[in-house]
Amino acid sequence: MNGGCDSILRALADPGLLLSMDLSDWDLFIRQARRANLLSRFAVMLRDQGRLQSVPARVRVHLESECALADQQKRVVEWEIGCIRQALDAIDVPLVLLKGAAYVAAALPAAHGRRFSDVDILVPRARLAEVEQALFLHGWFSEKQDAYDQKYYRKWMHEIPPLRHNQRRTVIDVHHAIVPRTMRLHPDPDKLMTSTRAVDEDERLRVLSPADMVLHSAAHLFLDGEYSNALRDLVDMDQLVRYFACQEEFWDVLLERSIELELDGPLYYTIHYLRKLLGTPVPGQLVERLDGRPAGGLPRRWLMPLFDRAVIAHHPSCSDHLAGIARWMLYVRGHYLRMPLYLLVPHLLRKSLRAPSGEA
Amino acid sequence: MNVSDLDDADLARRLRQGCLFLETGPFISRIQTSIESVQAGIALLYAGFPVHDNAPFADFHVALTRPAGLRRWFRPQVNFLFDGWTPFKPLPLEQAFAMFEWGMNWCVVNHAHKYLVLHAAVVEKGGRALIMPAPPGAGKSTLCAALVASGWRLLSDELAIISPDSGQLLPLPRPVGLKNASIDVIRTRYPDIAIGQEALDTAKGTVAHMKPPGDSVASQQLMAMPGWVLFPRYREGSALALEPFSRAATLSRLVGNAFNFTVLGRPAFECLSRLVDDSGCYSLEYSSLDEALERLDKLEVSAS
Amino acid sequence: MRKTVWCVASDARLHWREWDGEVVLFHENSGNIHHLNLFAATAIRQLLEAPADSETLTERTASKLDLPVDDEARDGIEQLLTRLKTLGIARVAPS
Amino acid sequence: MANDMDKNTELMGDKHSPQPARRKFLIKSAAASVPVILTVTSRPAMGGNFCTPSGFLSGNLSDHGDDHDRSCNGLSPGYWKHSFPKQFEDVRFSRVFGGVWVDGRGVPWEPDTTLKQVLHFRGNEDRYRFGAHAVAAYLNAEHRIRLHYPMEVDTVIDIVRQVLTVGMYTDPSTGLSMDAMEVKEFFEGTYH
Repeated sequence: MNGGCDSILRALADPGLLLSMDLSDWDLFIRQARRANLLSRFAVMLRDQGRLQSVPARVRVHLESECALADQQKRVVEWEIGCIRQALDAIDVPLVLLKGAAYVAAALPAAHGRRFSDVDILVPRARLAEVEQALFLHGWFSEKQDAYDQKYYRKWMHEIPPLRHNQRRTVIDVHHAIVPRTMRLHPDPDKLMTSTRAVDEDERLRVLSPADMVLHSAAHLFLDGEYSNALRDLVDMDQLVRYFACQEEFWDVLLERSIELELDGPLYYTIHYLRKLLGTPVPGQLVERLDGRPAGGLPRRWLMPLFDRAVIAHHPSCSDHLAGIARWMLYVRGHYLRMPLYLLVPHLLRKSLRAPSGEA
Repeated sequence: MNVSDLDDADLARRLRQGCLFLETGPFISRIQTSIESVQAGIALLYAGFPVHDNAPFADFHVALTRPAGLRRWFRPQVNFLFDGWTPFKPLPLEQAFAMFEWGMNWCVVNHAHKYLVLHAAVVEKGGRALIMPAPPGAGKSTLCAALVASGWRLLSDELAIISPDSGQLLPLPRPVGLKNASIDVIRTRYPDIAIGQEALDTAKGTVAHMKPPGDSVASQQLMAMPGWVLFPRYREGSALALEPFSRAATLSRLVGNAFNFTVLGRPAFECLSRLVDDSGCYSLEYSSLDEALERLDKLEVSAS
Repeated sequence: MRKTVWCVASDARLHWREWDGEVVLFHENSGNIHHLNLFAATAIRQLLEAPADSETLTERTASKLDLPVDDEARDGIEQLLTRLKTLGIARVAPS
Repeated sequence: MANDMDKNTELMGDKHSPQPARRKFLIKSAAASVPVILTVTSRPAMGGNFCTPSGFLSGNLSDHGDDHDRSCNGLSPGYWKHSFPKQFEDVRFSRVFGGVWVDGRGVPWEPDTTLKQVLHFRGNEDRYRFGAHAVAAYLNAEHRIRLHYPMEVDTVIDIVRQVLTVGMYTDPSTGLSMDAMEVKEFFEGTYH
């Protein structure tokens, strides 16, 4: 395991370590945490523990800046949720929130100091067209003007192209399933819908059940093939399971549900990395039963070395020369799981020709 | 120790090895580049700024590098890196120093949310700051450069950095950006002030930077209280007109020019409201720089 | 629009500043800033005091500013309420 | 988008209304029972790099945003009033939308009122300025590709025509209905 990344992982496991760091430790830590989108989580944690004052002044400026950003993002997500509700209430569709927005709405510790990019919502597939039109009339327009992208999203993905609010410039991802439709695994979205929980009195604002929340995040991390926010997603899940573990049958329901939704593969890798990187307490019995599960898809001994590098490669100091290759291979796997082979190659060619990063 | 205390070879070495720790206003930046034009620009325009030997903590880690591959020879380019990450597309190599200045502004605007940061020029006289919010093309940078060259202290030509709790303005007196015609205007009026190499055909036309006055740089830790908010508008052939400007419209415009108003939220609203309460708010239409400078020299602290 | 009763959103956090008959309203929930004339500001303050339908709000606002209650005022208030709904400041009062 | 706030619509005019002096009149017109709201909208891009560079601050630094996703850049009545496209010079409002709108007191316009004239109407000649915004939305749709405008011409015409005939637009797929003021608000939301 590359030593460079220790400072974040050790600090995640034992936040007290932060107070024993000197200025040069902080210099590396701030940069690594910022890149992993976790700096605001540490900043908010230190503020809530009243420990910001014991951090060196020049460092504290950055932590206070991150606290301001975290507080703002929570306000923004709450306001967005209100605006989306206005549109969906008008057509009598309950609003099911996913990922970050759900953690905020349900006031879970996973929301504390979290950085958001978009708001993810889940709607019944049968009412997708109505939802898109209602959002349109409330000012959200589809950004992907490119015909190919539109077709790709609607045919192969579990969501329609992102919608951006034209005045506030904020983005919604409207999902009708939590895993792409054509994925070789088929978790049934209706099962998710029926087990959602209300988070407000009139029961129109809902989130997934605890087990489904964890499994959705696990599926997103270990199936989609996108690892720039891997450590943040793992920290989310660490916070979720620590919080839900107090519920009596949480772990058993989580395992049963993962088998029922065919997501025991992603759960296996999630539990593995939570224990290995974050020291998350997980009952031994669950670990054994998961180890005993057949590894659907590619063998674990192939994927493990790829995940090892991809999950922590968010900063130059943490990634070795193979990290880039590992992330690329997992990106291809993400698409392989979602698209038939005869479409996969042209799609990847098209994407690489239009790669957004600063090519010449 | 300042940049001027380093001979060119030592400065170039530190920049090449990425261990030049430059202190500008409240920030220490660790800078790495092997591009000569940037090294020359820093040597010329950052002479008075303090340099630290191996500071253990730097607020910003920036680098300007030349992308590998074909681009090294064919239409060479430059990349701005923030801690190894490229937030922007590369630019032609000739614009390297301009990209350095733009990138440094970007670092502050995105990572200094302890402060409220406005897009505005700020100069100071008699302990009070004159804030000029800046719709593009209003002639703000020429007026700011002229004020500074004629005795006002430079706090910043682009970034008004306000501490929300004290309401004070923090200086960041980096080189003053000049565009197109204003480069010649300043060069002819103030021939002895150093102006950096011109970068041609950027999206904003030709860009060059004026060296900030030594005493502004020397007092870069000295904060200032707000005195006036001024909306300048250069209009060919217009008569000089300094008019009181609606305070409500001033507050609304200040918010419109803020980079991180919503990040700070209510404290930003309270801070700007106090600023408007305590400042004289004016619009200034002018066509003659001399008239404008003369009129602004006579601004008294408003007895609001 | 006649009979709909409007109110300011219960969770709205509004902060006011006024100089020489011009008002700035900061709506903290959305982060928006509104520069208002006296007519718009008075109408919002009246609605804050008590929910009202558009006709009642027109009368209360006009009388506060001793303006006539005419079509221009009615149209003005109706448009204002529609805009306040889009901005998330006002809502149709729960019946 | 260089900052997180952007000045846009005002209730009784629009962003591009000409000189600040006219706005000063509007704001000061406490006497007239005309509400004026100049809104500076919060645009808090979430995610890491919230302050994407723009022209004035960062020269010509442009981020790696995928070039294909341009936001919708509809233009306001004020813009079209000052740069009215030649080919629509004497096109009549009723020929495009199949009917006319009304003035401040509900009196229908002259049948041959042109699109361009509508843009020059004042508040009491174009109730709620619905006509002006209908014209702007129509012209935006006609330049749909260049502006990345999210509506086709016939969608705009259908919406306006329903308001002109029954005073209400009802969306077929959702059943949502919007009166003239709400349609105007919707059109305003499509401007940049």
